[in-house]
Amino acid sequence: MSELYDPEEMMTIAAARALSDGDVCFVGIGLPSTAANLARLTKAPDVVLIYESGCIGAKPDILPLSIGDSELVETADVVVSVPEIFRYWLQGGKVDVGFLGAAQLDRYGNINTTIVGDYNAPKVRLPGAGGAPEIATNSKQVFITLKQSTRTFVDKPDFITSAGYLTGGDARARLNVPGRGPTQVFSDLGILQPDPVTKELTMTSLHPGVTPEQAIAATGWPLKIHPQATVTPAPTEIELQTLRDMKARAAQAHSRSNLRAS
Amino acid sequence: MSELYDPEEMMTIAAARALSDGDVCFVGIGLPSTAANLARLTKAPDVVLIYESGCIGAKPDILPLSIGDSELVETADVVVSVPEIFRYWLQGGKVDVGFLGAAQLDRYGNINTTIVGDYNAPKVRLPGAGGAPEIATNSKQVFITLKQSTRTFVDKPDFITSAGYLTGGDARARLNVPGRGPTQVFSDLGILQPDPVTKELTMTSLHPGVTPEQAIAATGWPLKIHPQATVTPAPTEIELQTLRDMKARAAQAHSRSNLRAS
Amino acid sequence: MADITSLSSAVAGLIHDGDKVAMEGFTHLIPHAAGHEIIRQGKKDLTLIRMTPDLIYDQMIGMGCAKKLIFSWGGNPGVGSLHRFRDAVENAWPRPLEIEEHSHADMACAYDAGAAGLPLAILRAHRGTDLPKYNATIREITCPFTGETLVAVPSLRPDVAVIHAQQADRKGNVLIWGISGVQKEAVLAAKRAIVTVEEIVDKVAPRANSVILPHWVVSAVCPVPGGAFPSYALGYSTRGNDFYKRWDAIARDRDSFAKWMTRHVLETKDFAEHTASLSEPAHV
Amino acid sequence: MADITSLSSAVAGLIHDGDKVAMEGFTHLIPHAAGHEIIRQGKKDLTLIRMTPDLIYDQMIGMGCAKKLIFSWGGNPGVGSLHRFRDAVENAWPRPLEIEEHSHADMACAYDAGAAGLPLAILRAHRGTDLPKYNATIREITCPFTGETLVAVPSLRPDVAVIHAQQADRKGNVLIWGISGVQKEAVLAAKRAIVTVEEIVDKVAPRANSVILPHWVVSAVCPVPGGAFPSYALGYSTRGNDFYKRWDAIARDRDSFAKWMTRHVLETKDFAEHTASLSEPAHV
Repeated sequence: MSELYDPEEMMTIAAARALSDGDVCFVGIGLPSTAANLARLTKAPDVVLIYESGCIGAKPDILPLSIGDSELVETADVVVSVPEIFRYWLQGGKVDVGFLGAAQLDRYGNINTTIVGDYNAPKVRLPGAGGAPEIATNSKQVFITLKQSTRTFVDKPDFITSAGYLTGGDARARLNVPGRGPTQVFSDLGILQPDPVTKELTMTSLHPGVTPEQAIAATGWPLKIHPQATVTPAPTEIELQTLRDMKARAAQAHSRSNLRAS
Repeated sequence: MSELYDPEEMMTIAAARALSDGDVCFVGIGLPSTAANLARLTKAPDVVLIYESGCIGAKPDILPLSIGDSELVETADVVVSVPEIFRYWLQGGKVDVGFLGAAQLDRYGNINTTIVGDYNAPKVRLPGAGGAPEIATNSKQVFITLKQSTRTFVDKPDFITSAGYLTGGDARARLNVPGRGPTQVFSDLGILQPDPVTKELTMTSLHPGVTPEQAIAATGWPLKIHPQATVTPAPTEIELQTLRDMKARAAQAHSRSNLRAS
Repeated sequence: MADITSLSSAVAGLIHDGDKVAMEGFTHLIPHAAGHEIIRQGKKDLTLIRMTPDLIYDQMIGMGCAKKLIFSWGGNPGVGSLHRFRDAVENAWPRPLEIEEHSHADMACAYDAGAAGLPLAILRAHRGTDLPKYNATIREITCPFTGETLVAVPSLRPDVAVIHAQQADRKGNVLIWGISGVQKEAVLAAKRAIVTVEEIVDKVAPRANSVILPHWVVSAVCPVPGGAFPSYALGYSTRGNDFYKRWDAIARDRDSFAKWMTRHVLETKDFAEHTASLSEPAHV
Repeated sequence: MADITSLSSAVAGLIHDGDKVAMEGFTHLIPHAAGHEIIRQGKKDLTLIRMTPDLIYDQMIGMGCAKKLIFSWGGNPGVGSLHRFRDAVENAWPRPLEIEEHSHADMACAYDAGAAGLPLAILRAHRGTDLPKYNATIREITCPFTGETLVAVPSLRPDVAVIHAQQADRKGNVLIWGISGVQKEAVLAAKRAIVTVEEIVDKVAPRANSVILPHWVVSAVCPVPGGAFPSYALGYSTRGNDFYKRWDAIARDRDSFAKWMTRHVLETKDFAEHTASLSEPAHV
């Protein structure tokens, strides 16, 4: 059974494993939220989840479709205003891990969620920054989850929405950007980590059955595979079952029609 | 009966009369709080009282001894943090009337509650600024209540804690100080208002039985009595009774010993 | 004291063509009914302000109400793009839309500064990002104590704030509970404020995670039960997640969007009729 | 996760001579018990920070614990002067006390900025007053958008924040309700935080006008029932207004102050003994 899982499940489970119990995690919606809650329901029951809607210590039983689902409020330790979440909790230095998704990622962990093409004459207008730029800089470290393809892992993004290591090396430090930056990237093919010196994202683990060639082919820059790259342990029975149960509950809840009888 | 009242009662009643129904009033503790609550219990039932402890819309039945008595919390429409009271409500421009007491007042309505003597070698160290400097500048207008004597109505205060009209004339405007400043001062002898041009506090009303000579003798600067100075209407039966009932309730409550049985 | 009045008269009297209008709501309590009324009354040249423009701004933009959008995240949460917003930005349809783009952090601070009566907000933001190259309102300021370079943004001072809340009392004191987003700041920062509410009650009482807006900071209170749909009001309704998903198909195409807006907004006289119309078999 | 421990061990372990200590409480929830324990342990050279230093700071100053006071209003609320504070400032007794004086508005903003991780706060304050002449930390800063000159003050970042609260749960999540003053900001701005509580409960639940401090921003939680007296804890006790009045006579004279402190603080082992000692006929 733990043989039969899809790459997205592996990606989410790998990301969940990276969270430690007690971490204070500022969670973006979508894959990051799924991974963070999987961690909470498996190895890290005391992980503290913060959503930008102001929910601190949320413990959703049903995965939220939006960062403001009632499930988050009803399970939170406390709900604060949006200015407070960004001022006291994120900028105030209370967040251990910022957990982000992305539309495009480059080799230095810089994220684009703003635009494809020219800003003033865009080919594709993406949603924009949201909380990401300050999550990326005011969290102690950043995790990123993103499916790996030449469309998403790009050589040169059209826009830097959220700072990774910028041009690499000590560029981030030179610009006095707080926070360590992206320490781990979880894709459907494996795990990438920044080279300690150049800060270039390097494949340090490949998911079971994934070849270096596949990973290189799915990357828009000449991807380096770490010489000691490991194989990601396959999902356990429990990880997989917990993840699938969560998603089933969510799918069922979110397709309910919510028209009020007025 | 309404003949038998003391000067402090007249002072408080005169101050209470100056508040209009619906005014949003930022209230200092002591005489201002007494006057504002008297107004609320007589002519201005819908006056909104804000205390710097964060209580908005307090309707105390028992006059508070401190700005944080539980009576204020339990009767408030809402209680907010102290930073919020000063940022959103006072600096945010929501206050119609700032109601202040003082230790010393000069002819231009400048207030000293900081020091007597030299700041670095004080003769008397007073409590200091508290909320007054910003109440005096961020309220649309300011009322002041203070017993009149050469010790309190001084020619030159040793320290300006809260700005009135500074050196008079358009000095306040030239310094770009927001708010109209002190528009009325209520003493135990009468009511003073700033001259429209010079901004010098001038006696525009004398309480019943008070002579111009008395007022002049009780003032540390050459006090001007307005040629059309009126006589303050004596307290009404209701004003006096309401004030005395309030004070009786307070005296009784505040002398209760509150040692806990532990 | 706030007027307790109908939404149509509040919108007619308090929102003028060309106004800067902040209709806030962070997933929860989004004032959809008020947005529909603005569309029905054909308000024009509005500068729309909102951290998270979603379906209701997609509708207002698609109907040509807006000349400018000030925002920090423009998408259909958990679903994808706002197609009318994209069509306006990418193809200037139905009219060109000027955009002023921020991050959540700087926009939340700009509302906070507006509520606090300050001309600017300062924060630690945008380091290493491209946004300041395209938004001249994001400036730098130096701390006189530490020499640190921080970001300064102008405070937000809307002409009108529009929000939806659970309750108001008969004086117009407003009670919100659950996620309150930046609604309090938006109302305190604005010159005028319209609040649609689920119901009018005798007494509003603060409770866990609640915000009270005194009647004297509110211009108009308008009872509109369910007026946040497909957003929700905690304690009254649940989020129409299904509708958010269905909107993707409706808004993707200009014609289907126009047909939907005509039938379900322009041809309905108020939000009750609108909601009823959504139950028609015709609709999906 | 916060340690749930005794006040004496929390003070011994978390407060060091020379620390910047913010013991906040705005009339309500003043941490008197913690102040007594600091006196009993003979902490020295503290920089005491508080908007409204009252009796407990009068006691700590009179006992020589403080080398500096950062404050905005130093009095006995509704009663008059703090005689030990005055004696220190006017006569350097028992030791010289350096003072850094602010207004409530700028100090509240400085805590807010500290909690927000900023090096400075900006506000519209002190125009036309003398205070900036005597406090070099009150500077001017110019708005890059409007040109308005505003006040800048450095943010407050205490080494230790000490507060009293009504409840904590067994993990150390803290619940405050009623007037919460600047306690939340003080705790979030500080490196370490000690919270004395009326009681430990199984679950803390947010309620009207309440503040929750998650256990992971608190270093130590110490059960001290009545630990705010003569201040109060809403729902547990009422303010000892009578004691505030009686303190005036006790503190006016150096000897009566010393006698009182010896008998009621130094010779009592904890706050329970202190409170009991106050009921002795001896005491007035």
